[in-house]
Amino acid sequence: MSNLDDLYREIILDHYRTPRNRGELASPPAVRVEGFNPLCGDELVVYLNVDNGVVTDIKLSGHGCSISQASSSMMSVAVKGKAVVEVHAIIDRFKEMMTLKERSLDDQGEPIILDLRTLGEIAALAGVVKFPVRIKCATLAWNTLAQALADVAPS
Amino acid sequence: MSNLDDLYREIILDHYRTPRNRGELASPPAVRVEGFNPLCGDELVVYLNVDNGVVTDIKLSGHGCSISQASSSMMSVAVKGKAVVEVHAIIDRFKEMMTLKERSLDDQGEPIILDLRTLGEIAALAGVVKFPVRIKCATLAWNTLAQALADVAPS
Amino acid sequence: MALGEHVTTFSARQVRADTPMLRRVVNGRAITYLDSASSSLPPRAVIEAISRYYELHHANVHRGVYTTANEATAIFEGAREAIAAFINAPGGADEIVFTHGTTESFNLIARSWGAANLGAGDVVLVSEMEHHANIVPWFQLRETTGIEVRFIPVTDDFRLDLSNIDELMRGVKLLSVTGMSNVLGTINPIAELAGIAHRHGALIAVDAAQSVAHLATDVRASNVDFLAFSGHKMLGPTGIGVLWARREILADMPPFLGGGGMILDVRTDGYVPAAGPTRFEAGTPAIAESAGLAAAVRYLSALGMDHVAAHEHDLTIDALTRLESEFSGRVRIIGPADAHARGGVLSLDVEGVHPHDVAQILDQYGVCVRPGHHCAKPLMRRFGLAATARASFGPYSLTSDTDVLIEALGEAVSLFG
Amino acid sequence: MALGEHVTTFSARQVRADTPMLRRVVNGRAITYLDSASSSLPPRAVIEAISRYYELHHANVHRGVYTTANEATAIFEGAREAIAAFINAPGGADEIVFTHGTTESFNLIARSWGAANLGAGDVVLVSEMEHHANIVPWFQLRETTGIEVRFIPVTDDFRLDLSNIDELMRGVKLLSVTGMSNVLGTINPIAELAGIAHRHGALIAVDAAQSVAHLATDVRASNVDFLAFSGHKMLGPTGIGVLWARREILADMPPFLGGGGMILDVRTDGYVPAAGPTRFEAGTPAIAESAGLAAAVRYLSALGMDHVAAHEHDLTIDALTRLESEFSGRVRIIGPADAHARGGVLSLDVEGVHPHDVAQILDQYGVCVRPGHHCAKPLMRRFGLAATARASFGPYSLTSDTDVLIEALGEAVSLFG
Ligand SMILES: Cc1ncc(COP(=O)(O)O)c(C=O)c1O
Ligand SMILES: Cc1ncc(COP(=O)(O)O)c(C=O)c1O
Repeated sequence: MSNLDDLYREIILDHYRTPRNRGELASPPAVRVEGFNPLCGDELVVYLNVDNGVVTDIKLSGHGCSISQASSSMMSVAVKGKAVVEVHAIIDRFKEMMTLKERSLDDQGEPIILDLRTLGEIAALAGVVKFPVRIKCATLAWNTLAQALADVAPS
Repeated sequence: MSNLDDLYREIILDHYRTPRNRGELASPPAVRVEGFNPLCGDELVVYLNVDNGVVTDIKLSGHGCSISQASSSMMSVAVKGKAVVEVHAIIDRFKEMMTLKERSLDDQGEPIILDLRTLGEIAALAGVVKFPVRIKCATLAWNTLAQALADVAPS
Repeated sequence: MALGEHVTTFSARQVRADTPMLRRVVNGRAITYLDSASSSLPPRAVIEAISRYYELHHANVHRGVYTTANEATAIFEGAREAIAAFINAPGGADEIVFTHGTTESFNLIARSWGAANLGAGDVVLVSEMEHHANIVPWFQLRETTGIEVRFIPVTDDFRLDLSNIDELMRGVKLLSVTGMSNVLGTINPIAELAGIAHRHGALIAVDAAQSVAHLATDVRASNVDFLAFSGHKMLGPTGIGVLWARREILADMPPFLGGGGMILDVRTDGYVPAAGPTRFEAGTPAIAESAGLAAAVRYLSALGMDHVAAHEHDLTIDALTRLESEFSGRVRIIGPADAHARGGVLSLDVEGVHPHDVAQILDQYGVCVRPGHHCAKPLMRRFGLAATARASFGPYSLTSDTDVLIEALGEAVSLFG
Repeated sequence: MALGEHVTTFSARQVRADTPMLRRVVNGRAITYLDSASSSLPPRAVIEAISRYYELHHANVHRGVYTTANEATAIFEGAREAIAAFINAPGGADEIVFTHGTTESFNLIARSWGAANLGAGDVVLVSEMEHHANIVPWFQLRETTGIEVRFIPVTDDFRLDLSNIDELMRGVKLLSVTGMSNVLGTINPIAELAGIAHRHGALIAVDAAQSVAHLATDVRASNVDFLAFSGHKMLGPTGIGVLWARREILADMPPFLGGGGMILDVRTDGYVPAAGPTRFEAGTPAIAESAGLAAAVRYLSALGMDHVAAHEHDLTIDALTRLESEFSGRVRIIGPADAHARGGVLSLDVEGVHPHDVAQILDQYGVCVRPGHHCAKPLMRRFGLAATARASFGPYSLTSDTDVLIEALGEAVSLFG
């Protein structure tokens, strides 16, 4: 079942079993955004505090499969304490990873090399692209986060 | 095209080209009933005068294909001047002829012999049963007549 | 009944051999199809009836005079007769309205019969175990008419809670319930419910989407008023379904959708609707699908619905027992634990493993189960679940399918250990 | 364009060879199929796409995780993309709503967009040459909202009478017209009408049931707002159709039918509809049919719609000329006499012979033509006709079909002499 090993990396199962940053933040001042995956019923609530262009705190509640739970947990770790501009960059890189799907060559026929190191442990989610239906599970957290950032009142 | 000859007997074409009893009757006293074949758009109006249990006059208007027109024309000839009880008997015999369809043996396996002579020239419509979609054309006039008889106020 | 009793007249192995999809190999394993509650796998006879229709008889129905148009019409109207016989419709083919599925059938009941007969304060009584197809149309009708939509609760052991039914029936004009739950497998006492409804002067509609493919259906014996089902869940094609209703009820129902076929006359200032089932069948109907559905009904009739039911009952007892003994509580069944009055639908809750992950892992073994809320969110909420992984049987299922299911579930349990 | 020009890239003989129904023998004669305006004959590729789907990929779509459910979903969503490309939808697949046919598509426009956007006194402008599918839904909407349904007249030479169009457009919120008449063959100036509608602040819906199979369709170029068509008229299967609408319009439309698939959430006290085309697709959709329709679209694209149009144009010119010269006026064509802006639909009025009889006699020669009002009663009334006998071409038609038509018409004329 080598395929399954690509999907269910140990680090993913660890985040699923022991999710980080679970809980709620008082809202306001925190921004609160709900994400929803109608296909599998996954629900995620992101609470976000941004001060002076920095994500000072993030909490998550809701429920979902291992991929959506692990992805949101890893996301929270990756963005907490980061500047909003940096968070946007991480979101972009994550989404890029998720759209590679079966493509391994770029338009010029060169192999696509994504520098997964810049994503840290989030790179463990790269295996999800082999399971197209699960991509929505992995991206739910990130789309919800992007929505939350958009909802932060311009300072 | 022997099949067609079964359908389009000369007497049928004659009634189609020269329909009998076309026109209208003042209503009241005449009963006026509309018949309609939604499949082909045929429309028939039957005007019926019944006095003392006798069909004293009948007129027809409307439009339709050769079969429905010929059938109504032949019907008007067959029933005009007849007692209502007799008319019911003719209707029954006509309907019996139209339901024979592909059946040629009765339940006991005996050949069904319908005495077409009692139907007079109407018997020419027997060939219609080989063309099941046209049966509705042939019966339209008779169903409308039955409706008109039902509408005649009981004397 | 033991498996052996049916072996002479019914052979699940033969059904399997008749079903092309079951030759599929998935992820290196022979397919183990356990998703018949979602959609069943048609036998070759159904697929060929459709092809043969398109190759030899295709034409638009009605109003045709030429030979192939008559053939197509005969096929289409013949399907109505086959279906009427299959459910023992008292009024025959005139009571069979072709829709595009159970969902459209319920929308038809709501918007035609419902809009004409229900007003503010009238109650439609459904149950907590209904599929959305038998909930949302009533909510939509509520928006325009102000009806009340009331729910029969479900007991902790996954049955309709009828303890308070006379109270619940107050003001009810229509009782609309499923014959068999697509999540729990629960088989509801339809004849009894029909008696209750009629005693309270209400009509009863039955969602037979699940039951019609797994139990013998007899609308005359159960004395119901409306019955809705889908072709694709009874070995038939997608794109077609049925609404059966008593002739007297259909006769008084106003049209549903508007267009060709459902009219007697159209003028620039109005229209006159047609009589009979065609009043509800606007536009060119699902003709090829009717040929396929008739073939499915003939196929099921040849198997014998009682044999199908008994076979699936045996599979269910076997699976319930083995799932319990293999996983000693780590795999919980969301549905009646005893096999009494339940069908072959097994909603699994695997401790510590999300249904989505269960289904993903099972797929690696070629096992097809469906994760999700199964379009029954009120029921999921009732039991505090977001989703289950549902395995369900069909006439082609064998105990060897349960073997593979158990093998694959073992992997899921150990991976998430 | 002359036939010769297309011969290198388009071969009607090849299409004929690809079409199983055209091997039929009827009443001892090879079939002469001249009823494509009613329903077209699918090529083998379409029939096989359906069989292949049922044999290899069948599963319910959406919410599936297992391999074959993903395959079925990919086929279904892939069909949306193929269709979006075929009509050049600016917003791509998200603008393609699967319905069960043109009729359902118009009901959807009326009951979703119409009910939400139209009120008493608002006008829907249709034309006298519309099919009932684009009339009755508006009459039904009138019953509930009090809108006005107004008709663009048809001229004596069978065209839309646009001489007074600015007057007719007063109060119009939606102009809803056919791209090509299924009785007259008239091709309407859709891009021009779109300009008129938009200039008056109205939207435009196009009934493309006929046009989509016989002319290239480009919703971006014609700048329309809604487009409706049926699979079975474009070499595809029965039981499926399409509603295309601009993304912004679809986004604001409330749901149509209720049930599974079209919701985000259902509670016992209400529901939240889904976004995107699925909001309008309640219940299990026509999955196998989507595979067939995608195959039809690919097949037509490979032929090239411009070649199809040119071929049928040539056939129409030839038939118009020969019918005129053979019967010197005894066979009248109800439709434009010149081939300019008209398609291959020939409604025949044979002097002294009722259309029903024409069709019956032609059937003896294996010729399939349809008698009747063709679901366009207001148009029939306009021209004082109860019915016509309609012959219509498809991409597989040949001038030899016209030969047999003329031979059989000769018999009809002489029999009724
Ligand atoms: C112009 C036109 N509109 C609408 C329709 C209705 O299509 P369907 O019956 O497939 O819904 C037809 C076909 O009969 C048609 O020719
Ligand atoms: C109990 C029940 N009702 C209704 C439906 C809806 O059927 P369809 O999607 O074929 O309209 C289903 C199937 O999903 C079902 O299981």
